[in-house]
Amino acid sequence: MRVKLVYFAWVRERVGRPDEEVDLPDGVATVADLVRWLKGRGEEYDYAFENEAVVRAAIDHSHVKPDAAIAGAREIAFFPPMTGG
Amino acid sequence: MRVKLVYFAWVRERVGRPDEEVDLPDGVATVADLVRWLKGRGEEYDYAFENEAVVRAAIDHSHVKPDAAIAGAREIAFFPPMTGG
Amino acid sequence: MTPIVRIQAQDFDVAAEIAALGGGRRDIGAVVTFTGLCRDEGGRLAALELEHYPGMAEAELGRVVEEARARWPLQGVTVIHRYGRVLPGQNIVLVVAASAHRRAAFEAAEFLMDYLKTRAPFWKREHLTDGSMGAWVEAKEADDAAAGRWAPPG
Amino acid sequence: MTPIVRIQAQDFDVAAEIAALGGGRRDIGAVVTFTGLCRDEGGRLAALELEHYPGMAEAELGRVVEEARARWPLQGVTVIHRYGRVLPGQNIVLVVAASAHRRAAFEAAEFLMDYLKTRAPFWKREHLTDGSMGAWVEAKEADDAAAGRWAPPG
Repeated sequence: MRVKLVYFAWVRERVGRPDEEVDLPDGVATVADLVRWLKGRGEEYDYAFENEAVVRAAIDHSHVKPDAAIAGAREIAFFPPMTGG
Repeated sequence: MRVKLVYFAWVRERVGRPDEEVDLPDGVATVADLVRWLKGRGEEYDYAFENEAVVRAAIDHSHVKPDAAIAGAREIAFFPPMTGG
Repeated sequence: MTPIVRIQAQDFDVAAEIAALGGGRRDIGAVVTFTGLCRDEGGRLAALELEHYPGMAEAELGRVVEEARARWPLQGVTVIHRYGRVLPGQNIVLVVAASAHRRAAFEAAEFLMDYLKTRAPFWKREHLTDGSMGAWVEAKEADDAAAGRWAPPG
Repeated sequence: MTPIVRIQAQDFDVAAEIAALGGGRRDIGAVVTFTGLCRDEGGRLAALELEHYPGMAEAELGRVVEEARARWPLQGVTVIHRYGRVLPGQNIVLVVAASAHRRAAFEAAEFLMDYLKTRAPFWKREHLTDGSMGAWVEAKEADDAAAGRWAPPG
């Protein structure tokens, strides 16, 4: 499955890029699976997700929990807790 | 004791004047006494104060309860519940 | 900080009042405004006539403002209440509360409106679109209840 | 009623937004505005840099607005959030809620701010007056608690 990943704020800084396209292996079914898979790709991802519980995720512009299925997703975002307003 | 009385909204309309100066006899010590005394003066006052519990009072620009002493008052106001805002 | 309390016949400009209250300060984080307007009540109402008690209106609004300042850390507060004839769609009352944080600004503005409704000596009378003089607006029990939910300062 | 949701770099004009939302209506009784401003944090802060997630920011603010409309009888609602560099004393966010009665307008405005704080994809970074790049602002637990006090719609 091919999907676009986007990163914001310090997650973006730690990963070292604002976005990327990735090809996911079959076992990667949920957001939590995706995070685990990314952490295996290099230390920048390990650093970005060092405290997994803190990083939030969205699929196609909607907030999701770690157990959310990613099948059919076009764009998956990772970012810190929001501080707008 | 000489004091100025002022009336507002439908209390003013029922009494038939916006204000007046009155000389109070010695027994009139509280706002409730004053209302009783006024009701003895004529039917316009009887009409204005027909439901005493509804009419509010202020002494020298501060809200007061019926048992408030009126000694030293310069201006006593009577008016309906407020509807500003 | 000098609170602004005004009783006036003319309309007010919300943006100008926010600007006057901010006045170049850089420590304000939150400004809440409340504007109360005259409704046409489904076309029944031609205007509201607002009677007030000059002198006491200023004094009472001043006391309500001081009570708000004692309860919340406000950096600015403005209360403006109009009197006289007000047409549907026009402004009646403005409350502005500024603070470092939003909760204080929201609470203070709501407190000011709740207290003002039940304590400021203003009375509304309706003028109807059929040309007749309507009734004096009756006070709402809901307004007393709203004012009552603010416990005395601790 | 068409809600207004805008994400923009430029500043906004509170008075113009109130006027746009009112738009000659005569049935609005209460308008509450909330303006969030950049504080200088005692002189420490030179600016805030606001990063956002284009597309999702609009979508999420739209969802928050729809939730407010489902909960309160609103006659108008506007949410404007800036991005980019904002200086102390300048505006960051505007919420406007209009209703026939004040309680609904106050509650909706406060709800919109509480929800927006924890759900709208914006992130603040500090630029300091000593010329250095400051830290990303940390989310506050108090904001989660504030959003949590609004029970799910009944």
